Amino acid sequence: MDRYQFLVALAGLIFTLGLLGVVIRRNLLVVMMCLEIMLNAVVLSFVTTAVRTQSIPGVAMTFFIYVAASCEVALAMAIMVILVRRRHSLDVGTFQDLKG
Amino acid sequence: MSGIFIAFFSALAVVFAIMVITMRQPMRAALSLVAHMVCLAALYACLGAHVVAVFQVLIYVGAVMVFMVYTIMLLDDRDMSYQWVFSRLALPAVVVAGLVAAALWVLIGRLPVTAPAIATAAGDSFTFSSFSVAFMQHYWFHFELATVLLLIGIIAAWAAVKEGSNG
Amino acid sequence: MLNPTTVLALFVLPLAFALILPVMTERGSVLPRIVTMVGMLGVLALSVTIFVGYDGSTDPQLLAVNVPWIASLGVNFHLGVDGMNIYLMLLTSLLFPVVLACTWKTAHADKKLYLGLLLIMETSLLGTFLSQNLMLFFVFWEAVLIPMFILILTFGGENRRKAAMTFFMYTMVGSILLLAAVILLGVESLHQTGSWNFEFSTLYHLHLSTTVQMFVFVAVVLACLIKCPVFPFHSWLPLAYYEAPAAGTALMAGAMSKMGAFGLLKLAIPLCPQVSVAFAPTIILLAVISILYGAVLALRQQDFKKLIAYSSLSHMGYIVLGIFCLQQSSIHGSLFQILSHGVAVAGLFLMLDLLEQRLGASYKQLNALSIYAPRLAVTLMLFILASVALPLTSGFTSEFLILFGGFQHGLQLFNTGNGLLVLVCVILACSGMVLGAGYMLRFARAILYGKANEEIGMKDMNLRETIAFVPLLAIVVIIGIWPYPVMIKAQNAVEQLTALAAGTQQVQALPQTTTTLPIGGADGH
Amino acid sequence: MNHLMLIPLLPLVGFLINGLIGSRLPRWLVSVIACGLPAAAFALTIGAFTLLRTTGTPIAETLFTWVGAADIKVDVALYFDQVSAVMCLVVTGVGTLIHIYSAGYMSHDKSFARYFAYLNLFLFFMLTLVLGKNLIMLFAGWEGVGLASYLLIGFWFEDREKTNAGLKAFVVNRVGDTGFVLAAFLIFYFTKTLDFQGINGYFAATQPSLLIMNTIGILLLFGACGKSAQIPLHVWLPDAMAGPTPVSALIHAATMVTAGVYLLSRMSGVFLHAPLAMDVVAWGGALTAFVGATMGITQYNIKKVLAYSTMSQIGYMFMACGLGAFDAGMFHLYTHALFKACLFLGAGAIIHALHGEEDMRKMGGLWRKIPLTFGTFLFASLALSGVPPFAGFFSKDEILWNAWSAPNGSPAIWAIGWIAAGMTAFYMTRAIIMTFFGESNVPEKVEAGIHEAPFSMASVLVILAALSLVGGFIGTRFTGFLSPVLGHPVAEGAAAGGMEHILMGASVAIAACGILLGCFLYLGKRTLVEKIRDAVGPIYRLVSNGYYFDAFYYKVVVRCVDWVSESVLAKVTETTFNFVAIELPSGGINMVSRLFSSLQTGNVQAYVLYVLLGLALILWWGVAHA
Repeated sequence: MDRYQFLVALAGLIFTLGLLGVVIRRNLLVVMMCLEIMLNAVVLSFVTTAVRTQSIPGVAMTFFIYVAASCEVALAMAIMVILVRRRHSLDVGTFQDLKG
Repeated sequence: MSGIFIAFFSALAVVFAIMVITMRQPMRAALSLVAHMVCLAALYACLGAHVVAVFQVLIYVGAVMVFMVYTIMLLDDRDMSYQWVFSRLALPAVVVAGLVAAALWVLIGRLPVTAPAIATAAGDSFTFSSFSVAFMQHYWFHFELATVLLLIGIIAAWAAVKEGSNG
Repeated sequence: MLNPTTVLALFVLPLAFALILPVMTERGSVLPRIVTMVGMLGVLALSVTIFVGYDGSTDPQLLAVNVPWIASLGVNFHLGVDGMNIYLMLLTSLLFPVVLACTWKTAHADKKLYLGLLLIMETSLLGTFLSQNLMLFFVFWEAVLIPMFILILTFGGENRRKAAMTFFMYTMVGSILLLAAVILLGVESLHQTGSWNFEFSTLYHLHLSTTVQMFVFVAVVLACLIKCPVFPFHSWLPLAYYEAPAAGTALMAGAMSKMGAFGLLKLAIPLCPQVSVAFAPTIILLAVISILYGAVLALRQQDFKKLIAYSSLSHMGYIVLGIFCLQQSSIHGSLFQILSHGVAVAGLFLMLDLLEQRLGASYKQLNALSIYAPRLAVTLMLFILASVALPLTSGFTSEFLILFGGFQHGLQLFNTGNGLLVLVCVILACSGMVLGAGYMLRFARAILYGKANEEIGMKDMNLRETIAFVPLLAIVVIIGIWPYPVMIKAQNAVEQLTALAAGTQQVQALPQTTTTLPIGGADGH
Repeated sequence: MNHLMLIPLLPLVGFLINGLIGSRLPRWLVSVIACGLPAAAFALTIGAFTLLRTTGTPIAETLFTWVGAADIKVDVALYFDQVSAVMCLVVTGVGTLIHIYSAGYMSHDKSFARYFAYLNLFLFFMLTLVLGKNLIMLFAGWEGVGLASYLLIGFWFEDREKTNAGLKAFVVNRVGDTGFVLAAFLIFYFTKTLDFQGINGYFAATQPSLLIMNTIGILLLFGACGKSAQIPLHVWLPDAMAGPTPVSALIHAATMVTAGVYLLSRMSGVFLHAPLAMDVVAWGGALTAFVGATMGITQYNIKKVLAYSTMSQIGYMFMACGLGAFDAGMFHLYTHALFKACLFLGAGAIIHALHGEEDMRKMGGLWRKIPLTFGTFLFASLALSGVPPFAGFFSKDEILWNAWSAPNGSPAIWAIGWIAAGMTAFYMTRAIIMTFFGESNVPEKVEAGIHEAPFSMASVLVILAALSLVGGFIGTRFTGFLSPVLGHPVAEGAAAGGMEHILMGASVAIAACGILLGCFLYLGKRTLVEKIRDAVGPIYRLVSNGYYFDAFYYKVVVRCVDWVSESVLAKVTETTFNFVAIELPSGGINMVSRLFSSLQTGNVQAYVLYVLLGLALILWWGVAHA
């Protein structure tokens, strides 16, 4: 169980924690944050393997991940603003339109 | 030496992640998220990937989290989601997440430990100077594209919010 | 006139007319009905010529159309007239024009969908009865369901949706097992003859192990007992017969329920003789239960359609009893009963429809019909007598032969010491005739006799209806008085069947050449 | 000699003409056709009869094969031997007379043609029954006759009462026919033929086993009881009086009810080797005779009295057959047909005169108003009571003598027959006195309308009365004529001769005292009758309700089957089958589909959880296997 294996396992743990957060929390904002946690976990595993194999593109990729993540957050916040403006509540439970 | 740092910072990261989930107020969750990200940056540093650590702190914590904090300030009203922090599915979700984490831990644990192709000693290739030279040589075009992506992202966010207002 | 082209024409004619129909204008013109009637009468003419021309010993090649359809799988479009399906061919081709003639004035009759459905049903029914290839038989066995389903769904009574769905699903479940059996037989023919072959003649020659025979037998018997409702599988009967439009009920009771009996004759006994001989007592028990069950239920039915539906359940019990007594006389009896019951029950249902056309829903409370419409009353009485199995009607000939064969079979079994079941069953079936008289005459008392209140102005049967019923009554009387000439036609087919069941000697069907036969061309066989 | 086929065919032609176009023909033409064709048939029968007497060989004629397969061969064939000659003569002769009578009787009925069509149909089926060469022809006639009696009993179908009576008659006959059919199948299993000659020949040579012979005998008896209204299946006969009176005369007196006796004598080959069956037939007949007589005494409806008397007389015929004296049975059948038809037609004339009144208590003192009817009625009732010069005496005495002297006869059975003869005399005298003598309690407006029967009816009455007077004298030649077919060892012997005369005297004595008792009670002291009736109380109620047979059948058999059909089958099994076959699967599928749709709650987080669950399962599967 060297450091790299440990770190990838850690990334897995953090990823599940983020996923758990998404499922459990009722507040939309916190759900977004947990989403960011999941993203970081992915970046962590990315970086560990990139460092282990000394690959430049690997690390370069993390840069692009950050770019994508920031766009994602920007849009997410915009959408959140619209949602809140329409339903006046941040509770995830109110958005049930997909009822089968 | 760095093993202790890694263990310490990863434990810290896990704690902060759990705090993000359990904090009632979104602001506290946001701050624990920031702390979580700083720990990750520290981990990257321990690994020698200084560039990534800087990116992490600079872009993620600086830009994204700050933006998140603004949104929290704007939208934070004490509604239903404030009293009932966790949804009804909390218990089963925790159990399932525990299962998944354990499964991952076991599976990753079983991965065959292969000696790294090249000695870890040469880990300095990711310092600023060497990495940025290599990065710009190969990925200058992608760098420019990234900026275009950011631009589109901003316009989209602005349009979305604008369109919503007169909706 | 006996050549393959007539058989092919017999099959293709209704289909062709069904395809002409959509082209015609529907706005209330009589043309579509006339065209359909012409088509049906054409089919009737063809089948009568074949029926008259056919005597027991005509060479089966003469009346066979064999065109490879899916050659690699041995599925040939092989239609052929033989002793077994000659009665059914006549029955089907006779029922359709009669049904159309009786429902000529009803609201449905000028709808092209209604007429098209009838024609397609006629084609698929003829296809089922005439097919000499197992896969073709199965295709038509299923194809018949669709037009009947649509007919009930669009033209039925108030909860026709439930009735159509139950009818369709119930029969579908049965035929899924049948499909499994068909495929198993195909595989079996592959092992034993080296190539996929669904021709009946080759399948009859296969030496099937008892387990295969067992599976095929159970599948076929289940599908057939559902189709011609026999006791445990009859829940769809009252629902479907009550909700279907008059034409639908008459055809379902008259022709479609006979497919079940035909399936038993064509598939169950020849393909798995040993197992069918072993299982015969249990099926006979089921048949007799359904005879008594249907009869007793019919005793206290207030609604006429339900009464006749349960009586048809009872009569189908006689047919299955006759088939599984595996005696020459009883199988002849079942073939006669198929023809006589088909005619009688179709007549009765069409009669009820005539009353419904005249009186609307209040026909349920009608009595003293003899005063309002004496001719209608006499014809109804004749059909009632046919189903009560009175001598000089076809009912008596068939039921006498069935019970006769059954009794001899029962006594033989009793003497050779294997069981009293069949004998007791046949004696109970004889008592079924008493119950039959009971409920049919109660039906007659309810509808024909009683006090006449004046204000029902009801027209008697007009010319069209009388002409429509004459052929039905003719069959009832002819088979009642002089069945022998009709009996010779099915003689050698019945002999082959009983010989097979007795397992004395393998059936020597003409070695069916699997080479393709040029269709048409009388000389080319 | 192929005109044998014409005998049954002529009435059939009559039926077809009257049935199809009868309503459009004028009344006289309808009655001419209806009476002419049976008369022609009667003429043909006489021709065949004379031919038979001269040549002595039965005439057989095969028309066509009805059904032919490997294991059964039945052909439509007619056979005219001594027994069927007698029956044919009775059927066509009495039948024609009754047709002529009913032309007058039914003259003002609105469906005149339909009546005659049914009557001719009846004759056709009766003649097929009588002339049939094999059991199937006999059975065809048998059921056809049942159908004709159903149609004729329920002729006035407006009245639900009458249609019920018709329905009851047909169903009870059908019950008997089941026994008959089973007997036919059992016979075929051994003799491999359904032909009478073949059957009698086979059983004369070899008898399978006593048990088989007795079961065949009993089954045939059961069938005969159904048709001839003997004890277990006699309930339909009194109700059958709902039909027009000539119908009762033809069907329920002269011809149809005697079909059972014809069957027994036809099947004498079987019965002679079935001792138990013979005893059952004999004692059954004696029992019916006795019970019928008792019931006759308690009836007030004149036709019901005659119906019960028919039942008891046929009991006598069965007794004769049971004792092996088939020819005596046939002889009594022949004489009974004559005087019973005359009695019924007389009753018809009375009812016709009183415009439909059938209850004897509303009659009385008619002998002055309708003397001819009274005369013929008196003649026929004397014949029935067995008063010497009349036909009844000879045939009944023959039977009583056989009851005493036959191998399985015994003084006990003779005593029952003897007492029943006495009771017959008593109830006939009672009937005559209540209708013709005493003070007339006929309502005034009806009283005025009483008129003698028209010529057509009166002439038939006179002929029949004359025949019932003369008919007895051909006794010995009659049994001689039948001997080739039904011959049996007559216990000749001097002592027997003397004994025969003593018994003859005894039967005359009992008849006389029956008549005297009747006159004494009903002419003199009507009040005494009331007193006796009250004293006898419960027994009287038992007998007048027909020993509760009818109530028993209706309550136990019919109601129980209806209850089973209505509540058990319709409600319980049908619903369970519907439930199991239709509701259960469809309900099950609906429930499962509802279960899956409940997963789509719209809560996005739930969906993510399901994803997570799936992931966990896969991972753990990986852990387990990798």
